[in-house]
Amino acid sequence: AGQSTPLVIGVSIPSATHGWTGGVVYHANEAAKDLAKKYPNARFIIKTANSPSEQANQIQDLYTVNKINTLVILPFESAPLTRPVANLKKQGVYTVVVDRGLTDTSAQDAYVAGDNPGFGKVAAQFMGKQMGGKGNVVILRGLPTVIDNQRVDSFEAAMKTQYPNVKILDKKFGNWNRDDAFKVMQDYLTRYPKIDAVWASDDDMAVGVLKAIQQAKRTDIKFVLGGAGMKDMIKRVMDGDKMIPADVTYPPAMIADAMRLATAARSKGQKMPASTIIPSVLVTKANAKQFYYPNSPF
Amino acid sequence: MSTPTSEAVRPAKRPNILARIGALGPLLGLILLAILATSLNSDFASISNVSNVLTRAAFTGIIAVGMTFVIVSGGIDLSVGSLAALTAGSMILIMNSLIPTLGSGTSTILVGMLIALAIGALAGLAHGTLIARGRIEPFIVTLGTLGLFRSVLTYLSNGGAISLNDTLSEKYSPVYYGSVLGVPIPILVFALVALLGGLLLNRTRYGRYVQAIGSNEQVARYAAIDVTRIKILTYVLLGVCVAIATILYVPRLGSASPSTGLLWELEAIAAVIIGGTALKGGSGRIWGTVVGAILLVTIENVLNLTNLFSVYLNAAVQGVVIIIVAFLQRGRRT
Amino acid sequence: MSTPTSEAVRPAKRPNILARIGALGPLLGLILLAILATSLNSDFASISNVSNVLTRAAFTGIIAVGMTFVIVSGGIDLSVGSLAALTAGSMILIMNSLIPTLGSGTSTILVGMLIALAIGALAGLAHGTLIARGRIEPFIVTLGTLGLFRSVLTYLSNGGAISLNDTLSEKYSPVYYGSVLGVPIPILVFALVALLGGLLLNRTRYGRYVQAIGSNEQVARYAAIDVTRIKILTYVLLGVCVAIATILYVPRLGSASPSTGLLWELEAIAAVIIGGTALKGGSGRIWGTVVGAILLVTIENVLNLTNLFSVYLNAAVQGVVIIIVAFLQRGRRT
Amino acid sequence: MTSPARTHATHVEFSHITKRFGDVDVLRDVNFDVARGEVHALIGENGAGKSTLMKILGGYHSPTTGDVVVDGERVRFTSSRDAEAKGIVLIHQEFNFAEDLTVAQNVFLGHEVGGLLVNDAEMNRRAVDAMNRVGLAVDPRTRVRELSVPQKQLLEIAKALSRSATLLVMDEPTAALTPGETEVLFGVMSELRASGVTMLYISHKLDEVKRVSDSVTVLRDGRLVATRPASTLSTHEMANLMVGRELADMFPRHNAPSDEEALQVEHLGVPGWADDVGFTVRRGEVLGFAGLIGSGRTEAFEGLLGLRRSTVGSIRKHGRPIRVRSAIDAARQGIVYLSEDRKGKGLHVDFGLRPNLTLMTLERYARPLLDRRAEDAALTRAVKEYDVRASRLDVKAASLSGGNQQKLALAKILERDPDVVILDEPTRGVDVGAKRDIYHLVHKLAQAGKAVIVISSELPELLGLCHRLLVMRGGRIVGELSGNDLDEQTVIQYATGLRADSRSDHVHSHL
Ligand SMILES: Nc1ncnc2c1ncn2[C@@H]1O[C@H](COP(=O)(O)OP(=O)(O)OP(=O)(O)O)[C@@H](O)[C@H]1O
Ligand SMILES: Nc1ncnc2c1ncn2[C@@H]1O[C@H](COP(=O)(O)OP(=O)(O)OP(=O)(O)O)[C@@H](O)[C@H]1O
Ligand SMILES: [Mg+2]
Ligand SMILES: [Mg+2]
Repeated sequence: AGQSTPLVIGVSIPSATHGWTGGVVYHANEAAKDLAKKYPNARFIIKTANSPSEQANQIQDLYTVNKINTLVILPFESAPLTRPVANLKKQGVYTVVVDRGLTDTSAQDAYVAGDNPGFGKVAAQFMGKQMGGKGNVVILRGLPTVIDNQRVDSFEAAMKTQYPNVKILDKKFGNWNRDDAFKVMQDYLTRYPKIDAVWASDDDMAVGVLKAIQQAKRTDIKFVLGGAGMKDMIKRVMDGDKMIPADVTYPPAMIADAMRLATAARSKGQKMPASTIIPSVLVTKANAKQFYYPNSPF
Repeated sequence: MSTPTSEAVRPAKRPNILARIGALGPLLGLILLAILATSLNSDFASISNVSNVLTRAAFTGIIAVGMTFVIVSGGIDLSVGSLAALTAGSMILIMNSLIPTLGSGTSTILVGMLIALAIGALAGLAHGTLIARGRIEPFIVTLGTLGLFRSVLTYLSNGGAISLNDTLSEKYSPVYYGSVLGVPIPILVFALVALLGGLLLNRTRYGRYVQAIGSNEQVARYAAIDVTRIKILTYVLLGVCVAIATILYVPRLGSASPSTGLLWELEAIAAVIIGGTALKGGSGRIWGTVVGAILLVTIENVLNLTNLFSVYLNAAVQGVVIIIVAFLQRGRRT
Repeated sequence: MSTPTSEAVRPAKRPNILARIGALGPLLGLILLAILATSLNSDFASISNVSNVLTRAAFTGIIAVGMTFVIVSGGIDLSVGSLAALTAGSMILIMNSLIPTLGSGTSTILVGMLIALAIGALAGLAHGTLIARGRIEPFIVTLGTLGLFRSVLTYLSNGGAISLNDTLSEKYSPVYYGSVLGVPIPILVFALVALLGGLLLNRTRYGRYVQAIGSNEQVARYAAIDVTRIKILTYVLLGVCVAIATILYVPRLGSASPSTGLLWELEAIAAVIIGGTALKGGSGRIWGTVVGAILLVTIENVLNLTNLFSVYLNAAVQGVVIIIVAFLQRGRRT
Repeated sequence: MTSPARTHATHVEFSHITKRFGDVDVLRDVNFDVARGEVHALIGENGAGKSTLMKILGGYHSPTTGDVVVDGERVRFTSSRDAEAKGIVLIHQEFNFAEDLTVAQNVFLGHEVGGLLVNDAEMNRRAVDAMNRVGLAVDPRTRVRELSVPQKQLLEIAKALSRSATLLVMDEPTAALTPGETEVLFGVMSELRASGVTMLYISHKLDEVKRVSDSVTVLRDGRLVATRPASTLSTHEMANLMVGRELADMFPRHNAPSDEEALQVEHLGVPGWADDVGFTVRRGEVLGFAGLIGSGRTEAFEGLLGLRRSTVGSIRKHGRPIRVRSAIDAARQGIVYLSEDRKGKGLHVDFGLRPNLTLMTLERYARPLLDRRAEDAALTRAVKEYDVRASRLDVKAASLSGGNQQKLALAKILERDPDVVILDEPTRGVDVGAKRDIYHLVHKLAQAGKAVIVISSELPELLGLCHRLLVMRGGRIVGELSGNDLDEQTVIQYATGLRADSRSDHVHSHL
């Protein structure tokens, strides 16, 4: 139906404050360039936000002023953006929500997401196996958010049921930040004389964790598992680094996938599948090449 | 005493034009920005956009009005964003828990609002008491509670979000989304708060005392002003303003999370200072604060409406504009 | 005529014991905290932990020494964290790009360091000039550059991380990880900066003028002190301190990202104020700042070493401890 | 002082000096010469432009038109440093201290001793030397914030003396000093004079002017009235030249106080300052407090008002016991206090005149919003009543001349219509005409049944004004004089400890 009306697609994402969101911003911009070539009828407006309320403002502006008819949004947080997105949907904007599901699914037309519980579960399964089913693990969590809760909860649940002899010593916040992870790891090392493995749960934090271990010259830690698929980490997996035997994906490129799916469907006036889940995959030496994007900042 | 005055006292003269332009600096900045924005995107001047901008300015604007009192009295409050988050969270939890007894109607919402006001006032009372009676630097006290309040909210929400019950949310939503005679309610409340704030600061004893304390606390003490009480009251007032802003904010997003109100303190303080109130206290103006708050939101809005700069540079543009506006009204130092 | 001299010919009294304890407040707080920490986890007192704590304190500590000058002179700088991030990013980019010409050896690193110092000094010069000559509130200027610097870094890094070349990283790493006579280099540098800062503030004309300006700018002008120049210099000095901290920081992780240096400004300012320097300027003490910086890191360390509270409440505990320490040294108001 | 060292060469010449602030002419075509080595007094009413002229000489202001000629050379100072290079040093009427710095650091601010590192030990030593010259003995490491007003005044003088001046300008150096300190200062002045230093001396104490100066220049309303040799002028003539009319009876006739006690204080103690102070003042009585600097008068009354930590046995007002824990309580009880520290405790110098005047009586203008028109009316009335001379009514208090600030401060506390008025150095920096007005005002208050307590360092003022006089020394009341006992020598003997009463029975015997 909408062949002649131009497709104005607003893309709203959190601003780049750490590696993963940096990757999101990068992939969104790349995809926009790409898609604009492929679909001359489509126009993309990308906005980044520093907080949920700023993001709510932004999508309001995208509608009132930029007159978007499709919104692809990676919400800063789920709950606070549910109403604003629902509001836009009510005004007739086609809403595609990425990664962080809204608390009310009727507020969205389509959902493209990574798999947070899967992320935790895959990590737990790999670590349990790698450790031979026993040993001590410390966890670095991200920021206090629903995502983080889902990952950690499912990690702990999987570990408990499948590898009950793996002991989780502590889980403190590293804020998805290299420096904070460095400090927390330093203190873990002071506190626990024997740690077998670290679930850094994020590749940025893994960087800090590795440095802290290196500095303390501790040899008890056999490996560190990060997550998200940062290129440096994938490279180390590819190169067979002993400390980084694997990674678990949570690709920031999912924003690009969502934009592609949305543009393809909307330019033909079609609907997207209600839900597209991009699974979290275990990256090992064997398949690492597939996940390596040397040009991405992340 | 009845010596005849040797020199007839001349009537008060208006300050000269340059000084006036200086005083109007932020307004000038806002007008320039609006002209620029309209030329970049004519939709800027649309009623719906202007109303969006003003509605958004309402939150930090209302807080900034309270902050003006604190700053004029010589204090500072870094915790307002955290307090807003904590207030929103507690308010939602309590309203949700009241549904079984009070039902999901107006009475629950009213109780929620009262509780929000009470929390704000109590937090202000605690700040004021520690600062004025405990004689601790306001910067430190409110830096401490900045962490404290947000932490407690994170604890209450278990790191996630606290969401308002759907039915309640529906009932409550007109407080943010509704309008009276075409004017959105948050704008009306903002205008009311600003008006009352302006009257209070410039036309009441309390406001005069606040200025006197900020200008010279010692002199105020010697003039039999109850410095402790007035200072505590400024923090209570600010707490109440935070509560009012929160009451308007909750229906907008229907939830509170550890990131609610993040950096509002910087925005509120910036609005006050851009508006021409000196950080060291002694004097200030509410209308300046209002203009400052609107200006800050407008910069963001203009950035959203246009694609002049890389998204990475948003904060850079904001920073530069803020400095330029401050420059326009600078130098009333003697 | 020879009327007897006044009663003012009486020696002024030494400050009493209570006031002296007040001055030692932060140190007392630190000692109490250390005792508590050791009793909770004996590893706290281990050499390696103490050395970790001090090394971490070095970054914000060095910045806080510079911040002490700015605050004593009556200013403030909110942008130090952003400046650190920008400096780190630019330094890494430039060093990486120098490898083809200068090789990946000491000379590249030295050039990188010089560039970091230049960036820090230039940023400080810009701040100082806008503040002292442009007569804009320091709060506003540095709030503006807070956004500006971080934005530029994000732009440079495309939102991701900027990583130092591996070989260079290897060569550079002793600057952070190395030690002299068992003392980690960052601690040595921190000690040196603090020592020089202390001398500069208390034993040189420059330091004296900084205090005089913060105490009463008009009087300083009357004493024919070049207020503008001295003020600008405080910001330059702080910029250089930020650069030194960054030079030590870069080898730690070998990278810079938009989250580098986040909230360092709050930590640095808090260290200064906890250390007993008044936010309104006029007087301050470097040793207090050093204790303040160590205290802040120690609180975090203790929280990591123990499991007394829900992790969600970390910031709450920090907040409460900060307020208590400030309370211990409060009330030297007259 | 006669003038052996006097040479007749002109040291400084003011040539057609005009100064405008905004659209107000503060100085108009002022011309006169100051001879080398003389003590040249500059007198005039409050706001006549004396301080402004001296600030021009000191390099703090530049003249709008006209020139300052020093040693025959036209000078254009851009800062005080330029003036100091010519040996011109100014002691300001208002103190100029960085209060957070120590005594020695202030004395040497901008002139630090030492190389790369400043030599604090040496500066402390030299500061002590400079202070010794004016009889001030405080630890050079004390923060200036902790000094009392008179100590600060002495320190200002010491600071100026530490610079090697060839021309020393003293703007009301004795306004805050007691006769003892004043004598010390005069001693220093004659030493300086003997060594050939020219001095410009501003004072409202005309008998001092008569005593120390060689020539006298009178300014009125920004214009030069006359320059005359001091020997040809009596103080009476000086006063007449200043105000441009005849001034009769400085002190009004005393009415007899009533027998009703207004305020009775027992066992007032201020730790470190005052001990066991007790007194009674009756309605209609003017009670004076004399004493040297440091005798604790100011602190005792600040303690009484709850403005510093203190202990008190009992306070009765009109016979009823009352509690005064703060200035608020005091004001509620109808007791007000005028601080000797105008700038630091008396006035909001950054505020306009209106908010300053009405600060203590705002409830009168709140209906419930403040009625600015009524406030303005009050200001217009007060300005007339107290003869506050301001170029405009909307200026900041800081831009009033010193004496006019004092009148405003006085007006502010009297606005409350109190029962007990405590005036600490009420005529500090006030010109002779206005002084007379204040004296008459004090008696008008007494006549209206109020009790007035006057703390003053000017003995003649106390003697002329008060029904009764208490003398303090070392924080205690050591003597009481009234009626025919009131005499200068006795007061000085009490104040300096040459004479002592067992104070308690003496004081109470009069009740
Ligand atoms: N910076 C200023 N701006 C405007 N007016 C000023 C300023 N400084 C002084 N004046 C005005 O200039 C006049 C002269 O003031 P000045 O201080 O020289 O008087 P003075 O003779 O020293 O009086 P006093 O005996 O009270 O000290 C006063 O009317 C005062 O209000
Ligand atoms: N007990 C004391 N011990 C040490 N110093 C004292 C003591 N009493 C007074 N002094 C010194 O005297 C100074 C000022 O005294 P104070 O202001 O009480 O004098 P005063 O009686 O009010 O005289 P004036 O009104 O002339 O100032 C103090 O700052 C202090 O240095
Ligand atoms: Mg004067
Ligand atoms: Mg006194």
